[in-house]
Amino acid sequence: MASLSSKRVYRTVALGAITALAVIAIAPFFMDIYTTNILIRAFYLAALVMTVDILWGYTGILTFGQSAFFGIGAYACALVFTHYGFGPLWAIGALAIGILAALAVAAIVGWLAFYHGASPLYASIITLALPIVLVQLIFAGGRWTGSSSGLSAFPTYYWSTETWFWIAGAYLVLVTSLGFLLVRSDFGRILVAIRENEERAAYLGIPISRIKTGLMMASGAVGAAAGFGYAAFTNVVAPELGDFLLGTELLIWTALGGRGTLIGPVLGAIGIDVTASYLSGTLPFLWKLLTGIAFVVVIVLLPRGLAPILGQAIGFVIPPLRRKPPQSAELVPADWRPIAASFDAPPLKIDELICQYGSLRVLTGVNATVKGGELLSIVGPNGAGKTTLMRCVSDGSERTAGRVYVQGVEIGRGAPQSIVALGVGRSFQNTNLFDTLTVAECLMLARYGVDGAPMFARRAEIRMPEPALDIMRATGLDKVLATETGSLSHGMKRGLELAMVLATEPSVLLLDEPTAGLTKAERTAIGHTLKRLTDEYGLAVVLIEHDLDFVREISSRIVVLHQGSVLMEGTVEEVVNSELVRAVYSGEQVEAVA
Amino acid sequence: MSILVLDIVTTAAILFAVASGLMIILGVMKLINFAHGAFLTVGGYTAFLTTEAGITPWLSAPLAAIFGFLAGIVIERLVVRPLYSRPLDAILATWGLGIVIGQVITLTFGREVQFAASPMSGTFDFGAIDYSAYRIVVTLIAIAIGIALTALFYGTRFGLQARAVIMNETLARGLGIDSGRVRTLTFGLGAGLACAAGALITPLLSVDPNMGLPWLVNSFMLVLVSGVSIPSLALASLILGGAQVAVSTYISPIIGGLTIVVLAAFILRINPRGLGLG
Amino acid sequence: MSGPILSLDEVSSGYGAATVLHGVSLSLRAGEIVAVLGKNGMGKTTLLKTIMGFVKAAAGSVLLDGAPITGRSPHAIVRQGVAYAPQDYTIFQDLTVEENLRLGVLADDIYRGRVDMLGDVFPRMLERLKQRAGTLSGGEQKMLLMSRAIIARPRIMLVDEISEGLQPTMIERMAEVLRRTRSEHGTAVLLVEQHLSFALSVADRYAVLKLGEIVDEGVAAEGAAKVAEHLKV
Amino acid sequence: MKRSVFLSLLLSVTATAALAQDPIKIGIPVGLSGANSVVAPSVVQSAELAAEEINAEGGILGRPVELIVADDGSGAQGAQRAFDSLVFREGVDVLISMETSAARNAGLPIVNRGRVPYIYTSFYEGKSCSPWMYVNAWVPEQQVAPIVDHFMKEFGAKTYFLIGSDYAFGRGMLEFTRQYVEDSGGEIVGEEYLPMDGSDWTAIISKLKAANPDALITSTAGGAPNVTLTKQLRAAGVSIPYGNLAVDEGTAKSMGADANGIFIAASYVTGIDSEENKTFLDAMKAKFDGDLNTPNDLSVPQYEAVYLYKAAVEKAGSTDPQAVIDALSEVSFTGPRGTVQMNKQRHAPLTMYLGQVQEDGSVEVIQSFANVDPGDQCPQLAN
Repeated sequence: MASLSSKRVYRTVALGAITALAVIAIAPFFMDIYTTNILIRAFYLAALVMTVDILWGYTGILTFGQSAFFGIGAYACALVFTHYGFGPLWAIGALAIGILAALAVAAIVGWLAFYHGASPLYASIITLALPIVLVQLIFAGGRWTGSSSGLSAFPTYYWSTETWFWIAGAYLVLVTSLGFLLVRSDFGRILVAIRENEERAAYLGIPISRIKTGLMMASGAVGAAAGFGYAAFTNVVAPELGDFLLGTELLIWTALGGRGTLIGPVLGAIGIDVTASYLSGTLPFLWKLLTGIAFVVVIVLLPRGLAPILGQAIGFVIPPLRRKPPQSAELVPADWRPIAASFDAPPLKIDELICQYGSLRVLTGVNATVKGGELLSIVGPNGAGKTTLMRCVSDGSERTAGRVYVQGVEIGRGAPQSIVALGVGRSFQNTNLFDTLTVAECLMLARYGVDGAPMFARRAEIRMPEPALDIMRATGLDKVLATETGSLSHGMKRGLELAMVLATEPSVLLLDEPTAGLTKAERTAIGHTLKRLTDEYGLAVVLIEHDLDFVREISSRIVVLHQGSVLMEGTVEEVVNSELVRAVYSGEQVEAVA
Repeated sequence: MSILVLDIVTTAAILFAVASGLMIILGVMKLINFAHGAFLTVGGYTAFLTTEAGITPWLSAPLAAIFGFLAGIVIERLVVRPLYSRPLDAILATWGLGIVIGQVITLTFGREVQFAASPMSGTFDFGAIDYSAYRIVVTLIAIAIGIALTALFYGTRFGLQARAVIMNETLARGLGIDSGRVRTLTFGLGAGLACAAGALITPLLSVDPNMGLPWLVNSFMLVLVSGVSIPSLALASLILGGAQVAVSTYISPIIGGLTIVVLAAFILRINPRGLGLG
Repeated sequence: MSGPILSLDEVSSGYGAATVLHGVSLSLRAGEIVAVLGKNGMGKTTLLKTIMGFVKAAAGSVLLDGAPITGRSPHAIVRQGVAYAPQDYTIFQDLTVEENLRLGVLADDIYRGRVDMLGDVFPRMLERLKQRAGTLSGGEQKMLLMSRAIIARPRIMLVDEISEGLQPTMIERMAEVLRRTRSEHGTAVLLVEQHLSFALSVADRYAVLKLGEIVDEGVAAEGAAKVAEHLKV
Repeated sequence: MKRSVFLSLLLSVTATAALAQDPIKIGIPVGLSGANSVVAPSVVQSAELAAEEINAEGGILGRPVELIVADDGSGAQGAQRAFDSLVFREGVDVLISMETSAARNAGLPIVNRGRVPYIYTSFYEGKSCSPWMYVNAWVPEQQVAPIVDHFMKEFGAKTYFLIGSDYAFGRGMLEFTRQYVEDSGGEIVGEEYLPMDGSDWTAIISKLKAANPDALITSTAGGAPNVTLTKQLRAAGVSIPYGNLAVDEGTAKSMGADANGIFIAASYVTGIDSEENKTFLDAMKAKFDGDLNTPNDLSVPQYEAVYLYKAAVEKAGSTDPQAVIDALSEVSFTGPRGTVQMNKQRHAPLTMYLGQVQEDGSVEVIQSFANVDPGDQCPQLAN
């Protein structure tokens, strides 16, 4: 069920790929052998740069180590051909070894760098260490790896330069097309979501670590294959093919070309490498100086690189290249069955929860149980620990002590996405969503846990649970599916937030001030939906709210939190009529009343 | 055995001196300065120019510190300031800056190895063993740097303001602290320290346009593992530097060269806060 | 003094696309205490942040001594004699009490000259100078917050919900301190509060903020009933 | 570019039917940037002198000589660009270059594809072979022996400690040294390497002191590692006989007091007392004056190689690559280093000089060894 927009992407990519292949097919006849040679190498490097752009430009993983995979592929070729054998089977075997080695290394890098809670800086450190370690291994390899001299003149296919040009060109077109489909697919939108707001993506149940590691592995394989081709063509491998300096150079090319545009870095790599070949021979230091200056200027002043500027210019000339406003998928109702209220264990049970930051104890032993079909409101003054309570329930690494059970399962130290998988949905107080994604894309994102996301296509339909659709209609979101969320009104953002959480089909819903700053009509609509979720769908809802009027209308029970502990728990009437609560809210003495 | 201890202590001291400038910048500005290696190189060339001018080599590190401080202030205004909200881009921009500095040095002084005079040569005798006098002196200077930094951060108003900015920048600004000025001064201080360290290690090294680069990654790792505090940087230098010396001595200097990087990566994987003491 | 030392003229501000304050006008004369009252989420804190320059005013202007300070950075505004006591326990938890207090003034010798004046208002602070601020009790942390503001001897003090979470005796003490600071140093105070009786007992005038707009203004002594209506749960 | 141009480029590569007035193009890929950039200028200068002299004498076969210099970045990737550019874009008749082993290895496949004679003029770790390549500089077999022999005879050194940079040259030289020392009845008591960009020799020096050998032989990467090692050795008070296989006269000079007493073995030092050397040095001074980069063991072979190529072309009667390759082993040239002929499996027997660095940085020749044989370098390439 590929969507219209998916078909359009296919058509664009096919058109682009065919054009590029045609150019590549005839180009060698119009170029001198020197330029052809340079371009072959540039093509392989461009394929590598493309993977850097997917990792860094799209997903936000700043990698210094992509060169290592190139080196691994190149050395697989050289080592096998030099020491073991040469022939079609050996070649395939060597390629397979290179790719497998790259996959294994990438998996280790992923395990090290992308665990839950790892800072982006730490991931960069690991990718920085990777080429350094690899190059030292090559140096230490003595005659086997050729040490610093590298290996050369091993048997290889002495095909004509044109043949190599076609192979390299076809490879680049192939991987770039796949890359293009990937970033334009629903899955590609998930990558952007990770870049924009990794934490929020995790709370929508997206397995960040797995996706990043998988992406690293795929990039590693593409890079290794490129390295293999490079080595087979040039007949030379040297440690610098896998070193840190090449790794940083890839970043420079990506930045200059325009990160997050895919085509920019690819063309940038080709352009810069070819220019370097012509200029650096005569002006080696000046060339490096100019590249360095250009790099600093682009990073500081033009973080999106040169591609968008050129792209706009070209867009006027060649209309198909101009980016059309994204065509949106349609919403269709999902079949979300109400939850049977026959659980032995309550959907949410909080047991002696303690949370402490340094010497500041925010929660001091909170107990609460929420049953299916129940809406529990948590009220209390600022700083009472309400939001912290939500955080401790939805991220296993947050609490200091105590236990939290979801559907009877202890959450342990699980990452947000694993708690989402248990059926917990959490909405946030701030309305900071994924600014460059459209409303439809955000919803698709939220459905990842239920429906997955196609890698190379866009869906025509997004399935949404009925209550989520209600919210969308009430806030007018259903009319603006193709709008980027950054430009939505406050009310729409809040509505989208709630719709996204509902799209994950939770059984426990944690809502942090969902109605703050909303109009009366919007509040009423949300109140109705919440009521419906508990009454019809049997959800357990926990609501943080300041507006006692709103709380009174929809709550089954109310918990009053004050200075990190439960001050009072009771029915709506009990709490609202309580002297104690009135005192807390008007700031009068609490201890005396209690 | 006593040589091993001396090797470990002096190596740790050198690492501490080299990494301290990077740490200060990271601590206050939350920014990884990848031009750190280039700053070390600038320090080396300051020492070279000091020698050329016939000034006593003891003055090369202070002169480098002054030059680095001034250059750091200019660089902070031009390159670093727009990037506070983009920490990963700051890494890249400072890396690019490092390339630019390296090439300017190359175009000015040429690629070749230059020589700076050493303030002292020969060895100290410790009974059974004799040991490089300059390494002992560098160790003492590194300890002095550590004490001076501690005094600066815990004994002066600037230090108090810098720590306030580290802990809660918004609050600090609300109390009338010009956090922009604190950052500028900090970057200058970090750059000055890096240049001084470059001048300091020059008698043990050669002066060439790439001299700082090998130190960059190790310093970076030490600073991250230390979790940004002066005593824990000293501790990290001692532990990781000690591991490097031990591995170099008992296993292989080649693996020794990787020790800090690999060990740091694993320490951070196990505990993202590193060895932080506070 | 004739004109107001601090005034807001049709100020609108907010975060990104979300506007929180809609054309707020307000003035504070020298030595005057004005309470801004309102429920949570009505824009009270944003109002103070806008005056301090943390939040950029999208429209209108903030005037200090009649001269616009809109667009100035917070530290420059502090240097003109404004002290800010933010909401919650906003002290440097990992610094000592003394270090927190030193940060309240613009130079260490000023601190040395003034620290003793705390003996009159919060003697407990002087006993705990070397203690880490994070280890103080909640009430003591509030005292520190207030001490830090008054040691600056500002012309204008912006105080954000100082009564929150405090016992009545402490709240009374805070009121006392505010009155005293005003009478001894002529400090004008802009007080943001939810605590009605406390706010009205110290303030000369009041203003009620609702959904980012001032819906009521008046003399504190006469406003109790009206304000209570506005703040009704 | 059009295909016709591409064809004409190919033609010029084979260059059989070139016009008499066409210059003979000599390609010089060299490390203008990167590790070799320190010596590269001197290499280029000596080639320029050779070309000027030859052109003043009427060129080669009546054709003027033209030099085309390209930066190889001292590494594999840059070398590929430089060789590609020279062979396929410029269509040079011959490549004469001093380069790193990595750059040479990267260039060789291009040389083979382009079928261009290639004279390699840098000393190296040995055993690099190609039907299109000749080498006129020394290999371990020629350099190590003088130092070890001298240490054994003069100092009675029996135990040796070896220190190197972990790369092909460092390892290759020390591998041979170990063999040679052991064959000569000595003993290796330690062999340690540091990564190529390593600059902290602390642990290795401590091991050296603990092993307490009679003599030390080092083979590091040129430039920085060499300097840092020497400085740190001196700082640590190491004063045993010290042979450095990687230091050249110029570096030794600039190291000053730290280099004092170091033994080096080279096929060229400026102090060689011969008519040819004097003439050469005078001509260099006259041509470059204040810009002169001191001639050295890397630049002089470059100068001589240009003359060796001239002799080969004249013997072959054309620049036909195969004919030139055949002729190269049969011609000789007497230059600053004495008479050089590349007739031993594409390598050349050389006169080697054992020198010791003096306090003022100058190198005093202690002994010379005539016609030291390069040994078996490329047995599969019959001469």
